[in-house]
Amino acid sequence: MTVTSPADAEVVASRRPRARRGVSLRDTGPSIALVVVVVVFAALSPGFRTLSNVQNVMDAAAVLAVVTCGVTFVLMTGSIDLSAPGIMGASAIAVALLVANNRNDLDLGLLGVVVAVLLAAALGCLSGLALVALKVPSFMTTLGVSAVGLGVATLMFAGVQPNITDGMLEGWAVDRTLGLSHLTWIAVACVLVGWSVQRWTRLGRYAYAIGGAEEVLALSGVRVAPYKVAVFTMAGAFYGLAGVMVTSQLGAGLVQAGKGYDFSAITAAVVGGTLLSGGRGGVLHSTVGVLLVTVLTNGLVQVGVSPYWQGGVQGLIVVAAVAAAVIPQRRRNQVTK
Amino acid sequence: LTGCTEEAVGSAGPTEAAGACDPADVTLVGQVRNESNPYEAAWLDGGDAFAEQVGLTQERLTYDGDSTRQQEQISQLLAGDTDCLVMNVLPNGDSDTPPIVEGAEAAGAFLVTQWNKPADLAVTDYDQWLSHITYDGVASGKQIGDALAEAIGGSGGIVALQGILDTGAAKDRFAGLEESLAANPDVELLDDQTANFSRAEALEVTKTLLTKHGDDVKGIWAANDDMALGALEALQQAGRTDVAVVGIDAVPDALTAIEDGTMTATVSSDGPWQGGIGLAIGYCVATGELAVEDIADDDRAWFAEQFLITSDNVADFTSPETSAADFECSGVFSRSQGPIS
Amino acid sequence: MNLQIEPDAHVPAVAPALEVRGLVKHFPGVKALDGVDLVVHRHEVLGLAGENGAGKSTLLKALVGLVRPDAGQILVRGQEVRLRSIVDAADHGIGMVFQEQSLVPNLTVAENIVLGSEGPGVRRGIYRWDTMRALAQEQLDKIGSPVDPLARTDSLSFADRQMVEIAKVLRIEERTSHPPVIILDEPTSVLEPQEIDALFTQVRRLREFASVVFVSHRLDEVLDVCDRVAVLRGGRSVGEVAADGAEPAELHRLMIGATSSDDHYHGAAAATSDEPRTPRLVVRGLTGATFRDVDLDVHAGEIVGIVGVHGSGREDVCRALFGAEPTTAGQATLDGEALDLSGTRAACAAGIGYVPAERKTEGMVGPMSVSDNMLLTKQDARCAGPIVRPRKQARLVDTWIERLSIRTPHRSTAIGRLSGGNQQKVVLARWLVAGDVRLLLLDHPTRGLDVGARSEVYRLMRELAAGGVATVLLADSLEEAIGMSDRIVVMSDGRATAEVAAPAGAKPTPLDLVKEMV
Amino acid sequence: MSTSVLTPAAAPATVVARPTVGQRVTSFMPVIALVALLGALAVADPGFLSQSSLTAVVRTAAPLVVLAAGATVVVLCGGIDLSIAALCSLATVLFAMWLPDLGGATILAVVAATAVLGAVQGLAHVLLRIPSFIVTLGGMSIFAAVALVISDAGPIRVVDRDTTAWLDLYLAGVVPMAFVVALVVVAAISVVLRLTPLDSWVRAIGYSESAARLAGSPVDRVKVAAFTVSGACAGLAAVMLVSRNFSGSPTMADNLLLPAVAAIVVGGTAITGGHGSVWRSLAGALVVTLLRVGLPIVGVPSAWEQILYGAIIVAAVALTLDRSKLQIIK
Ligand SMILES: Nc1ncnc2c1ncn2[C@@H]1O[C@H](COP(=O)(O)OP(=O)(O)OP(=O)(O)O)[C@@H](O)[C@H]1O
Ligand SMILES: Nc1ncnc2c1ncn2[C@@H]1O[C@H](COP(=O)(O)OP(=O)(O)OP(=O)(O)O)[C@@H](O)[C@H]1O
Ligand SMILES: [Mg+2]
Ligand SMILES: [Mg+2]
Repeated sequence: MTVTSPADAEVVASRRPRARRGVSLRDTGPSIALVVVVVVFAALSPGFRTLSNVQNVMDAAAVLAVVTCGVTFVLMTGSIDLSAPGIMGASAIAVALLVANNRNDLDLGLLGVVVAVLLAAALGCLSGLALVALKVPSFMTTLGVSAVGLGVATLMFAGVQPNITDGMLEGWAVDRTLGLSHLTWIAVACVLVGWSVQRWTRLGRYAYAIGGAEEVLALSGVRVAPYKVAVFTMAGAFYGLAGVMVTSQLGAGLVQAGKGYDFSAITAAVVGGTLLSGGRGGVLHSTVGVLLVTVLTNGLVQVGVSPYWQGGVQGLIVVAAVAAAVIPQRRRNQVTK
Repeated sequence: LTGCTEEAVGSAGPTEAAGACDPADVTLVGQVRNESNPYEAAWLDGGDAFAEQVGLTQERLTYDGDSTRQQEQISQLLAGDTDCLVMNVLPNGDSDTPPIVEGAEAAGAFLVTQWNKPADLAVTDYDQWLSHITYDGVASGKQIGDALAEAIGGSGGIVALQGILDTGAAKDRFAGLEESLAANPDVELLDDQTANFSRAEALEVTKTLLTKHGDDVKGIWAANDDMALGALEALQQAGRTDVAVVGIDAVPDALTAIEDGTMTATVSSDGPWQGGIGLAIGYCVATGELAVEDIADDDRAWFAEQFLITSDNVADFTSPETSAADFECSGVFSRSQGPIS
Repeated sequence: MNLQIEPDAHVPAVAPALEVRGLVKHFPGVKALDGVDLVVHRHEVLGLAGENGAGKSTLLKALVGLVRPDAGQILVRGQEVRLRSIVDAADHGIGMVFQEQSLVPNLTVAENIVLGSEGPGVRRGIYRWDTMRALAQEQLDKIGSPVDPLARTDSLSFADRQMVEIAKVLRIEERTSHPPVIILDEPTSVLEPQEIDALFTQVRRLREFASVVFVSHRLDEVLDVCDRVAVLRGGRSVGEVAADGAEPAELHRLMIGATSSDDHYHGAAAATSDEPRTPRLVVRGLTGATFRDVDLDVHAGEIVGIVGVHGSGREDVCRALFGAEPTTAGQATLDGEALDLSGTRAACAAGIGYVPAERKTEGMVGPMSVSDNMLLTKQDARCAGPIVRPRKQARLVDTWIERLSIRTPHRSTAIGRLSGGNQQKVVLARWLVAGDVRLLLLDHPTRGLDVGARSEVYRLMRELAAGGVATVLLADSLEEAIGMSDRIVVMSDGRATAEVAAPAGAKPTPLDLVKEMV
Repeated sequence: MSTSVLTPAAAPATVVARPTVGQRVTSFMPVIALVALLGALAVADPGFLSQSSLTAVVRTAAPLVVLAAGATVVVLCGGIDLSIAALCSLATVLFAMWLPDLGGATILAVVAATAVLGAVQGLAHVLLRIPSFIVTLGGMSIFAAVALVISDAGPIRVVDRDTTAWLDLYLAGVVPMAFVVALVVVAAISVVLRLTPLDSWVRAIGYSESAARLAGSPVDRVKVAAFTVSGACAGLAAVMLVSRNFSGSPTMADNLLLPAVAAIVVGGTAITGGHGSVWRSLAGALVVTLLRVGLPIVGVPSAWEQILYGAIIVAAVALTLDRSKLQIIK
């Protein structure tokens, strides 16, 4: 027996979804933090406000932005990815050996870049496969793949530094269009591609959904495994490109090309509002995070903070930025992991 | 504490007198940070060359710049058969040397260390620690500082890229730069930052410093060649050709850069020789050709010969070769420039 | 029936839409299905009734390929099929709305509706949002839901999400030329009466072109909407009732295999004395994000129901009293002492218990054992100091497992393995174990419980009330609120707008309350 | 009263649910992985199984065991502590600096100091609601900076070795005292968890924090306690490192972060929280140590060593993780 009431219409009308207040703040928090940090540094340091320094910040952000693009998709699915150092190292050495260089007679040019990125994608794919096939958490598979990547890179390195003599690749770091180096434009393109993937493709939307409620996807008849593998593969490709970019910057292939990029990319993504638990944020959020982190690094040098303290000050500001972004939408029973 | 003893059973102290080893029983171990660095790879290759010379093979160990891992490898190594063990070790930092030395002393392995050693740790206090070899960082820091001052015409602003702050090499070299600055009062140190001996970090730091100080930067002093090469890339990207760059180590790329004229100076440190000489000293003592008591105190901790390399003499250094003669037991200390003060 | 136009004319036209023969399924320690037979005819609404843990959900999951039966046959339109996945089932025209909601919260409604079978909505991996939106709108229109297809799902109310689920399951129509079979596992347990009405309208409409399997613990509801009701008990089919003219009691007898004195809750068991007392809980001017100026008095031994439509804020008031939701103004006292509303720990210490409505995410810790879940709150207080005494705990837990007849293989079984109803009993037991609770806040405590379990919960509530516990009840239905409460507070739009006395023997009618609610 | 509707439960409520053979094996998997690895290394180099070699392994593993054990508690609560290594480095510096003044009390002082720093991170995490990943990442860089500054970026020699000399003794001549201490730490954490409601709280928080909170569990206090334990363990690990290296240095333990987390995961503890134990981390730490020292010592070339390391830790986790407790692997 159910109750029928003449008031049904009103009742229905009264429960229209209300917009949650927190949403807009959560999304704009990092951008506001970015603006604040920029304004503070600009006020403190004349060197910071120069046009050339803006160029410098953009150039410095390029590699991190590309790595973060990749890591963002993985974080969106709720997994984590620590494989950047190994994959970047492998692709950095690979590309240095494939384009014109001092170690061998290969001169594949752009094809060499493509092959290096494919190698990186294959390594990324390996993390994804280990995750879905062996059911090993991504924390471990990516840590393992990072070690494998470094090993592969060391094998290819074979004791002699490969220096590139390829004009195109060297030009990426040197030539400028509209004041920005080509590496920066590559990063901009990556962000746009990443954003489009996230917005317009099944892969991107499913990655987002996997972070939201993976079990529901399975109940809807979606096989999530291929999408997870694809996400790691795509992330690997981004790291590979980042490795190539480092090689272009340094003019040489280094095994350590990706050192430290794992944690800095994750930090950037999280600072930008991408949740580690998945299902929230995205490439644009992460890009704001990248800019925030890069501006901090640059600004602290410009302001003249002692090198001993720089890391600490940066850590403090990152924590403060996240805290400031979190406080407005804090709820009592909110889960923070 | 009942049941406790000082030592694990099995890792007994020096049981056999030095010199009792059959040359074929000697185990040669070379340990450096990693093989993904040309200088250290060349070091290990030098060790291999020496081992081949005496009909042995070298066990190559790398610890990836990780102090704890270095200690772990050493203690594992010393837990095995140590009677005729010869170790040529590059400690990761000053603080890593004492436990390695104590371990070798207790286990009776023959140890030569290079580069890093706390100043107050005396080699002569130990029997198994045969020798410590390093280059005079203050001298090399000053040499390239002077070369830089000369290259920028004796006056102008320079920036310094420091190495890993917690290493003696980084500190000595920077002290050398300060001596050079005192001698060249018109040269101004605009900024010093650390780039951790890393090419990639040097690139970023240099870019930032270039925008911070702009055209005031006339020269870049880097505490090693890797950072100098990173700085060169940054200069190239910034389109600056008027900045002089100096480094230390004489890695092949730096020599090429000096040949090209893009880099001003570096100081040689001979990796292959270092890789061979440490094993050679240990091998000579282990096989009895050299007795620890006979090694002069001055040869227990010494500066090895180094050269300032500029465009004038770079051709002499482009292909470092080790010669068998360097490793003869009678001449293992021939490159000494004197004791570490 | 028209033989000529049947597409699968080679099988007898009378072949039922879906048939199950001798289905068996073992889980570790449990025989969930023990030879179930079931027939679903075309164009009928088949009810499925049974106690908690009778195997309803397991059977239905087997029908959509989520559970692999150990033995038995499933026949779709007379042909045996082997369903390996939910996609398989959908291809055969079988779709299901799950007991626990299953939408991706951070996707749009449109994406959720077409999830897994986007069809023209995605071409070569690229989303075509316009098409997607149109596809979703088409489904939403089928059930007349006003939800915006591009709204984020987690911004919708529970009821709207339920509608979206139904819209989503109707997509299987597009996958098969045959009339689909649509399975609804306890869809009404979280809905308001008017939403249930809307749902039933849909179910009756669905019958025009599909078969529906419908599960609910509200037997009156089952008889209302279904044509026929099949009953499961202990994993076996025990009978069938034609809905026309059947009585809930008859159904119930089949379910439990014994006659019952179905006194339910309308009985006058609760004796309230008339003498004036100071209230145990006094709330004055409580204000939070979703409620304002709420005043509330609850006496010791009294059960106060709060009724209101979705969004009335009653749930948040309860949570605020338990310290799980911030308040901006107002205060509360318990037995004259000011309540510390700053956190759940303080609330527990003050003697307040809370049973949340969202059992799966908030009520229980799925992978932990029945015992751990039951003792989560009061381990320390009950079992002697800071040191846990496992044997004493075990005895205590076993006592409560028996008292509430919780159907679990063992106290160390993970609670996630139990049927929904049994899970709820464990969550309730948590506060009963504590023993020293002075105020109980029950948010839909009987959600998903079968008739027997529900009666038991009611009995417990009364027992506790008789022992002096003050209770605030957000009931599952108006009848429950009326039957259980001594007094009913009506909330709407975050304010307490009316109060209706409901003493035994002088209960208001549901209609009285609805009048107050609007 | 409507007791008549109550039917006796179909199955008696107390059937003993015996763990299946599979489940039993799963709980021993970390040990099985350890033995398998040891076997493989012994095949590669028979000398590796010697008593002195094994003694060296467990002595080496001691600080890692302690670090991992402390961080395991945080991981069980569903968080992560990335600051342990930096905190440990800082603690080595503090130890070296305080030793001349405090003498024998230095160990306690350092452990107390790191416990407080851990607690501060825990408080920042629960009060500011910042993910533990970020709080401890920030903590990591702040501790590193403080260590650099107070040590003037250099190692500090420890001349007075008496305070830590006992850690270099051997129990019964074969078991290094440092490892005994590590075992005691693991046992102590495990026993405290078992005997108190903490175990059930920690796991409840790890599996479902909101359910734990709504059941009135002291979620915030347990989490802060977890970070405190993790900090204290970092301090104790620092004492072990100092006793081994005779110095404190601002970067001494920095490279132990990933091995410590790897030890936790290799032990089979779920990185998402809830499922696992400190004993598993003990086995995990031994596996990781064997890989770190064993591979190069048995003569695997450097590049292949890294490749093998990567492959083996993944394989080890594939073995040890009890997936029946986790529906979704992220
Ligand atoms: N995955 C599983 N593992 C082990 N046992 C299970 C599992 N799923 C269900 N069971 C058991 O099978 C039996 C039937 O459960 P089922 O969920 O089908 O009951 P139900 O009739 O839907 O109950 P409710 O009305 O409470 O939802 C229960 O005893 C339950 O504990
Ligand atoms: N922080 C918030 N900001 C904005 N809206 C909120 C917030 N929290 C809850 N809401 C909205 O307010 C309503 C919550 O009301 P509540 O759940 O308390 O109602 P209820 O009467 O208890 O409903 P039910 O009958 O389902 O129990 C929901 O529509 C929800 O979307
Ligand atoms: Mg069910
Ligand atoms: Mg509600």
